Amino acid sequence: MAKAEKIEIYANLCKGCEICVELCPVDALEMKDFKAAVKDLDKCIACMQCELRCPDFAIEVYKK
Amino acid sequence: MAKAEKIEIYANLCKGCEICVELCPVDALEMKDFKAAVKDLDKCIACMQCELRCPDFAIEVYKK
Amino acid sequence: MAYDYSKYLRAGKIPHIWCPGCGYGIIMKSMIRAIDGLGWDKNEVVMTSGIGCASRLPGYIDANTLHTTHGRSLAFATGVKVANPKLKVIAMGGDGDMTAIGGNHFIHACRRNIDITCFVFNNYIYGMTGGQYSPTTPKGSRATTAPYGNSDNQFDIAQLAMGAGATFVARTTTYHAVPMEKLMKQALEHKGFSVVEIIAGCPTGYGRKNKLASPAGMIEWQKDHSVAIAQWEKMSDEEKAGKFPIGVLHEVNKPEYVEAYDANVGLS
Amino acid sequence: MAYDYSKYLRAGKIPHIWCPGCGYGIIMKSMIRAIDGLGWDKNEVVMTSGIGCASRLPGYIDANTLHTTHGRSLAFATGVKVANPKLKVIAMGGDGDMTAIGGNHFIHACRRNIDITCFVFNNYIYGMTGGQYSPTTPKGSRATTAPYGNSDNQFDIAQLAMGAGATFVARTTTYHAVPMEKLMKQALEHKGFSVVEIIAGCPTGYGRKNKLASPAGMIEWQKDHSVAIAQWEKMSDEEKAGKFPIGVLHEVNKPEYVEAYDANVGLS
Amino acid sequence: MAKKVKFLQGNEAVCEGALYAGCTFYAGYPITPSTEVAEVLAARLPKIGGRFIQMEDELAAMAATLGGSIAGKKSLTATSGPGMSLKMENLGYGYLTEVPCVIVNVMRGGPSTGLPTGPGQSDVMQARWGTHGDHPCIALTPSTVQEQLNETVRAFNLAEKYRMPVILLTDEIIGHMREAVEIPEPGDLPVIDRKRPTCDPKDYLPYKPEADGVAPMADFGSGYRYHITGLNHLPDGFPSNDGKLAQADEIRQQKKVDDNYDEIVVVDEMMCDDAEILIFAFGSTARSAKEAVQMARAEGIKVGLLRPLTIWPFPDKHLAKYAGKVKRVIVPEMNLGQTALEVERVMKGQPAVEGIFQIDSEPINPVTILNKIKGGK
Amino acid sequence: MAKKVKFLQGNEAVCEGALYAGCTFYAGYPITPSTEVAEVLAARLPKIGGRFIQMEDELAAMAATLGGSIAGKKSLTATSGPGMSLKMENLGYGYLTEVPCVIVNVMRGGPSTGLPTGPGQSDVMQARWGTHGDHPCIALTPSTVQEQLNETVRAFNLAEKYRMPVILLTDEIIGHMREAVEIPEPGDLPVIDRKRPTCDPKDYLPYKPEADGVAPMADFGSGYRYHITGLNHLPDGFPSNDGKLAQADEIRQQKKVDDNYDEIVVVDEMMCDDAEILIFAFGSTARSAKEAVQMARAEGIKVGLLRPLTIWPFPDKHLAKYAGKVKRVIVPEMNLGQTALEVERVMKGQPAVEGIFQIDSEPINPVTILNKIKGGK
Amino acid sequence: MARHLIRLSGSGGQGMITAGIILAAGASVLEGKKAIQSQSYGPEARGGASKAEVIISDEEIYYPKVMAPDVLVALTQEAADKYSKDLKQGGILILDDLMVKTAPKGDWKVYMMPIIRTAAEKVGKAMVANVVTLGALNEICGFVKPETLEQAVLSRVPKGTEELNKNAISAGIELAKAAKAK
Amino acid sequence: MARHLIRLSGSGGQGMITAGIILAAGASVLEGKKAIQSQSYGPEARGGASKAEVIISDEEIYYPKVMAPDVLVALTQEAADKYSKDLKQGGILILDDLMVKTAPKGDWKVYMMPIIRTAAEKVGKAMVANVVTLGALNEICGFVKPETLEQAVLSRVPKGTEELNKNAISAGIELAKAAKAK
Ligand SMILES: Cc1ncc(C[n+]2csc(CCOP(=O)(O)OP(=O)(O)O)c2C)c(N)n1
Ligand SMILES: Cc1ncc(C[n+]2csc(CCOP(=O)(O)OP(=O)(O)O)c2C)c(N)n1
Ligand code: SF4
Ligand code: SF4
Ligand code: SF4
Ligand code: SF4
Ligand code: SF4
Ligand code: SF4
Ligand SMILES: [Mg+2]
Ligand SMILES: [Mg+2]
Repeated sequence: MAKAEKIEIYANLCKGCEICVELCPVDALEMKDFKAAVKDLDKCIACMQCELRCPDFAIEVYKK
Repeated sequence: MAKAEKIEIYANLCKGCEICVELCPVDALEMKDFKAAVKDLDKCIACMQCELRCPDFAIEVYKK
Repeated sequence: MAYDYSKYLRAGKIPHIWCPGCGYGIIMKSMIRAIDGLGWDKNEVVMTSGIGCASRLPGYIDANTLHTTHGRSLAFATGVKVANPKLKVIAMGGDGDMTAIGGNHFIHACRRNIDITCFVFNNYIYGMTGGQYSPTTPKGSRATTAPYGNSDNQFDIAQLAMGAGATFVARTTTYHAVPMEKLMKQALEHKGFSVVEIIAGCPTGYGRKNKLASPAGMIEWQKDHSVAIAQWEKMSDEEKAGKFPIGVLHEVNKPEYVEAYDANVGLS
Repeated sequence: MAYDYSKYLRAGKIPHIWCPGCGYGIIMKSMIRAIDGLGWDKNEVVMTSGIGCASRLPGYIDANTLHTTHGRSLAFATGVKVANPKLKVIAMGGDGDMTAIGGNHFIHACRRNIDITCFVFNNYIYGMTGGQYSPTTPKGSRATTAPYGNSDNQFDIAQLAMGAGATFVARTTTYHAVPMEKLMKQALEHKGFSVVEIIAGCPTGYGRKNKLASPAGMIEWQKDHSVAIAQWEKMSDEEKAGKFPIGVLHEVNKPEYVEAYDANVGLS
Repeated sequence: MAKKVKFLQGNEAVCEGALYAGCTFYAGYPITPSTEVAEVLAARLPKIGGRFIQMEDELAAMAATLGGSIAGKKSLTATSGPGMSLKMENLGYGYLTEVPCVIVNVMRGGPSTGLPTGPGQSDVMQARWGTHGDHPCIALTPSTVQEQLNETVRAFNLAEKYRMPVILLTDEIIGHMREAVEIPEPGDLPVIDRKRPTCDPKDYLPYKPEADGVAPMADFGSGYRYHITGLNHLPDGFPSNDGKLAQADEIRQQKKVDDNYDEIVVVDEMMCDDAEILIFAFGSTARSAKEAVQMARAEGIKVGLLRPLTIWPFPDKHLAKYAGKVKRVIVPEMNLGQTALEVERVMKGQPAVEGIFQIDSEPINPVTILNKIKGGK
Repeated sequence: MAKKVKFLQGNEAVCEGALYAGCTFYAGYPITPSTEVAEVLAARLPKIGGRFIQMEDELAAMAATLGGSIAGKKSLTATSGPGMSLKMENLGYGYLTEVPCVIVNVMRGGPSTGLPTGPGQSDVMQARWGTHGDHPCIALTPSTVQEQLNETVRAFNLAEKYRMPVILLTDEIIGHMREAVEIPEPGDLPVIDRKRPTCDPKDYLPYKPEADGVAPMADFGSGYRYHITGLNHLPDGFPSNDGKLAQADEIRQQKKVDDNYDEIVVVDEMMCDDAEILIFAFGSTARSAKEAVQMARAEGIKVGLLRPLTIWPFPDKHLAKYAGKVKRVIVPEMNLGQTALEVERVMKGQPAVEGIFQIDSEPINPVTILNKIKGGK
Repeated sequence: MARHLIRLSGSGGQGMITAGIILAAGASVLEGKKAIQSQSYGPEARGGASKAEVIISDEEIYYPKVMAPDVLVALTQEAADKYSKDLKQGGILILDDLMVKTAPKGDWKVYMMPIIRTAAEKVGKAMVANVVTLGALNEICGFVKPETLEQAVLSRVPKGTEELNKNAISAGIELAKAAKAK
Repeated sequence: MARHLIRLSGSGGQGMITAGIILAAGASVLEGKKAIQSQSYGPEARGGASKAEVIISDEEIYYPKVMAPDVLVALTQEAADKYSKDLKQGGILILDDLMVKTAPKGDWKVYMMPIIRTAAEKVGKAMVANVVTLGALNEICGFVKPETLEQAVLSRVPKGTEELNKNAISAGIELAKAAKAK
């Protein structure tokens, strides 16, 4: 299973819609102060769903 | 075969389009001075095509 | 006995303005027989039209008649029908009126399935303005604005109506004066939106420019190029080429617009 | 490596105006990847739109962009394309823009088969004006102008396009971000008029009033209610109920408008 | 008994007025900042047996509104700038065919899409001249939420009485602000219904005017079968190519309005009697002007406000009284000088007109007007 | 070498003018009495590499015309009354986005469908005020078939120079009559092309005016990627909600026209120097007026004709010269008194304006004007 | 100062408008006179009486319509009845003898001629009745030189019909001569 | 003559417009004062700072907008920063302590209060933050009688939420009392 090296979340772009958090299949993300945040990078399987579906260019997943 | 008792052609309404004349299956009508006219009432089989297709309410066929 | 049209015609308005050999007179007669056949009360019949030769028809009929703006026949008709659903509303117009400038109202009336009967007089041309190409002018035909022949693709009005959701779609021609009457009756009785496309000759605007024969020739052409839907369905693509099906092409049931509205808001 | 959208985005315009969780951002990203994937020269790309939330998209893209009047995206696009057929013209708009006020231009662009790609963002509502029902709002849904629930019948945009003569018709959703990109590419490469309907969530205008879940919930809904066309064709009517097919729904060849015109008048 | 008072938004007050006047049909297409009219009526109309329909665009909305009226229902449509432009052709049809109805234009900012959520008053000349051809015109310009209600009732009354479309020309500020409004009881305000024919249907001539220049209008379906057309037509409703008759008919239509100036034109004159400076302002701008007048009067400046509630026909008679009498005339308006042209025409240079033309999406500040009054720029 | 002379219909002459000016794109929708413009261009445009398209309606025709211009082609559309009303929303878009193009309105009779084959001049106020919101306006009113050609060229030139839609406001009489016309050779008449940017595309600001108030306009596809919107916008073309900037931009647009009055406004003054009676007439009515003036002069009456070839902006300056100087002003026009309102405004009552307003589908007879001159009714 | 006011009338398809254009174009483009042609339609461009008007003058023509013609051609009864009302006293009235059964009464010089029959029978194409008319009209009134008329006609007719049209002109001239001789 | 110029600001969903309506309706319909409520939107009705304005006066109010408020409520940082600029010298500034991290500086009386937290935690529904605001605001400024405020609130809230909203008012009043005591 692929892994992510890092997940960038741009707070200035994130509008807190929670799409990434709710659609992450492995629950690697969470909301913090109305913005998305990485909960557990290790869990991430680099499926890219969060990046693809973030409407706000606010999250980028860098594969290992 | 049905027959017509009379065929009325109203000159004030007839615009001389020749539809009735050309579509009569038995050639019972003709054009005269740019208006339709009965050529041969006997030929008429009272098929009503002329009356149905006259756009101008100008021809009426009375069946026997 | 010859059929007596006079009880549905307004006194003193005939002869109509249409050209010698214009197919619209044939349509008017079938329409009168259809309405008469249904025994409808003239006081309840509303006829709307847009602008064009076709749209002059309501002026001749002794009913509540509304000659509106170009393309807007169905939009006015919708207002009339929703405001008073008891009225029997018939909207008509030419190919230009209903599918060029009026195309949007056409597809929305289809979608709503409002109980209006729509007659589209398709003469393949803008007749009233002297023969410009319309959305139904056949490819290659000449028109005053298609001096090199028409290169546009055409609407198939029936397909368009179906795609938009119409629940009754039929086609006929002026050759088929009696079947037309029958189709019209079916359409008028259909609950919901019904469309009847009627192919009609325009000797002045279309025939002349396209070296078609006489008015009678145009009617013969209709006979030769139309195929009853039952037979059409059995034909191969080659056999179909250049021909078109006539009859009831589509008929389904769907909630009628005003009834659905009334039920929904608690008015019925 | 994360995909770099910045080369197609205008500097300084992001964050965009769309609400948190609006599906349009997802569409924009797929669109950028599709155009990028085709290697198109930005100088040749023209994007037109009408008025509405959807129609704000072109403003963010580094291309020749034309934000027009409500519903007129395709009418302007047609002028641009006919005047300079070398341009790659993409017209877009919301369900209201393209099928309510812009419905006529939509069906005529389909009919002409002009080489324009049309993206319809269907969020089932008038988003920009705050949530009135549109021609695609599902029956029973609430909208600010449907306080008793919507009683209107709906357009099936794909059916409408086919009925009007479109030669490429596809549907996708924001759930299908990657398949969407692929469909868009196919549509962009299609010679002639191509339509892609994209189902998108409007949490503000539609979701809130209809007690739908979160933005993510709306995306899940899309997943659950869409069926790939190949599978769709094998399903029974019961199985189909409440679902919709996605993928390329229709693809045929017909003469392209400007090419046919040029050939006809001796310009090519 | 105390009047029923509600705290209403301007657009809601239009709905209250429409319902009071007996409106039972609304056809529209949403557009900011008029949409609340549609939203409220979508909920309210069914409760009184009326119907609401959202059409596919504004052209259709105008057409359906006229259709509803022809079917006998008092009909309303509401829109703003771009939608108003789209209604023009069918509005012209309504004039020529003399179909009563009310069109609300909640004016917003800018030409084209402009500044859609901001206020403006730039459609005042369009209201008079937007459709092609000659026709009479009545347009009302309320300044308060209460007037939104009352003038809507008056708009329906004028439409029904003179058998023509009437425009309620309001703006985003009045449309969206909220004030306490007295809801009139039945009988408090007059409600006029169109004249309907009582003659034998055979004798009915839908465009044969009675002494007041207006012909009775039959509802479609009421047994009077007749023809309506947007071609110039004869008293029997059928088209005619006779130019002389067409001219006579159009002059008659114009005179329906011109001859009834005194009834149609309502103007609120505030402290004009001794005024040396006259302010001409309507709609929301008149509110600013009122405040400015009070401020100026407090400083002893003799200034008055002429506030038309009827902007079309233009209040020539009311205004002309002051030509040659006042020293200055100031016209503040949220456009680049539209009614100012009319004021100039009526005042004939005595005195010249000074404008305050502001289209920056803000209401004109009373202080701006005060400064102008005091001679500043 | 003798000039090439053709015997042309007025509508054909418009086409000759358009082709001379470099028009290569036409989008329209047929309507009497303008259709010949479309018919002739459908045949002629392909011969010079241009294209003709018949759109689904006038809204689309106006949109496509603007689209064609944005793609870099000089674009034309022609219509009449009802079609003009339908173009209003997109015409307003053309103003705010500053897209050059020419719109021909061949005025016909009546409001609504009216008297479609008869002449009229009832759209003159609509030309100025038909779309919502404030905007500048240029409209030209030819009186001869030769002027149909020349003024079409001038319309394109003004459109290109000031980057805006320009209206050729002609009528059924001039549009359908035939006269001999000199076809200009290349170089005979000036032909102006829009300024296009020469800067680095990165620096291009599509709405940043140069000293003349006009910004260079890039063709779509020419490497200058930019944004066009009907929202109020900044010099970079992107929408802005800043009302102050919107106001400044709209005033700039208005000034493009106002500041160039002397170049834009062309007026033909005939025997005005010693005139005691001034006639103000445009378009086909000016022909009747000319004949009346000659008849009156033959009787020794001092009457002159002021004939605007530019009706918008209104020829205030030209007309104001005669205020207080002439004893009478007569305005004949085929409407119920539209430009008469403007003349009244400019003349400030010195003298009062006398109208001859005729909408009976006939051109105003010179004798009617002569009788008025001679004091008859 | 010569100013000729001419009205050509008939029904829709008879080519009277084309005739008017040819005459006016000849007078102006070929002979340098001032000339205006105009026409009026009914409510729609179909059926009914139609008329074309021509003014030929040595001086500038402003008002383009003909209120009271000097010369009226009428190829149908309806046109003759409708338009003869305006014809000037002492004017010229040219009628087709097939279509106009009753010549309107008035103080005019009336030429009743077999225009349509001549076109159909002698020239061989009913369609050229309008050119026959022109030949006759010009022979009677002398608006333009005969060469001018021929040139004007030939520049407006389809290629390949030149002979036909020349014959039509001549036939018209003959008709007029015969009528004048009467 | 008392004339109160009040601006309530926050982000789209916080109910400030409703709060403004309730306050103005209470003052006018229930207490017979003159009151006007207005608001302004962005280019579209979504996102960004939003504001409602209320004017309460004993006399007729003409100009409906508030140029320089006496009282400003701001429930977000953006709103606080944007709208405090207009606040009158000596005016009152009410801020939410969760959302507004840095109080704008100026010659104002500032009340920093846990409005949102109180709504969410004490009253039990973040949604009623606007009613908490009203309770606090009115306690501080005394625009209307406490009974009036309660009646105004209750007439505009959904059935079944009466208790909740009464609690929200009380909680707001408590907040204000505490803040004033400071
Ligand atoms: C807004 C508007 N645009 C254009 C016209 C001109 N016009 C009148 S009828 C017509 C088209 C007629 O064609 P169709 O609808 O097919 O009817 P037909 O005359 O062929 O029966 C047109 C373009 C008009 N009256 N109004
Ligand atoms: C002529 C006109 N009518 C109405 C409007 C108001 N309006 C703006 S956007 C819109 C509809 C938006 O819905 P949609 O097209 O579905 O786009 P969305 O906002 O949902 O993306 C409307 C009615 C307008 N701008 N212009
Ligand atoms: S999807 Fe994007 S905008 Fe939404 S919460 Fe995640 S990072 Fe933020
Ligand atoms: S890449 Fe996939 S697994 Fe990783 S955070 Fe995003 S959605 Fe979750
Ligand atoms: S079909 Fe009718 S109009 Fe035509 S020729 Fe026969 S009778 Fe006359
Ligand atoms: S009824 Fe039939 S057979 Fe008799 S004349 Fe008519 S068409 Fe001919
Ligand atoms: S032009 Fe064509 S459609 Fe119109 S009346 Fe004549 S034949 Fe009929
Ligand atoms: S209103 Fe709906 S469509 Fe518009 S931006 Fe918000 S979520 Fe998107
Ligand atoms: Mg047609
Ligand atoms: Mg939408």
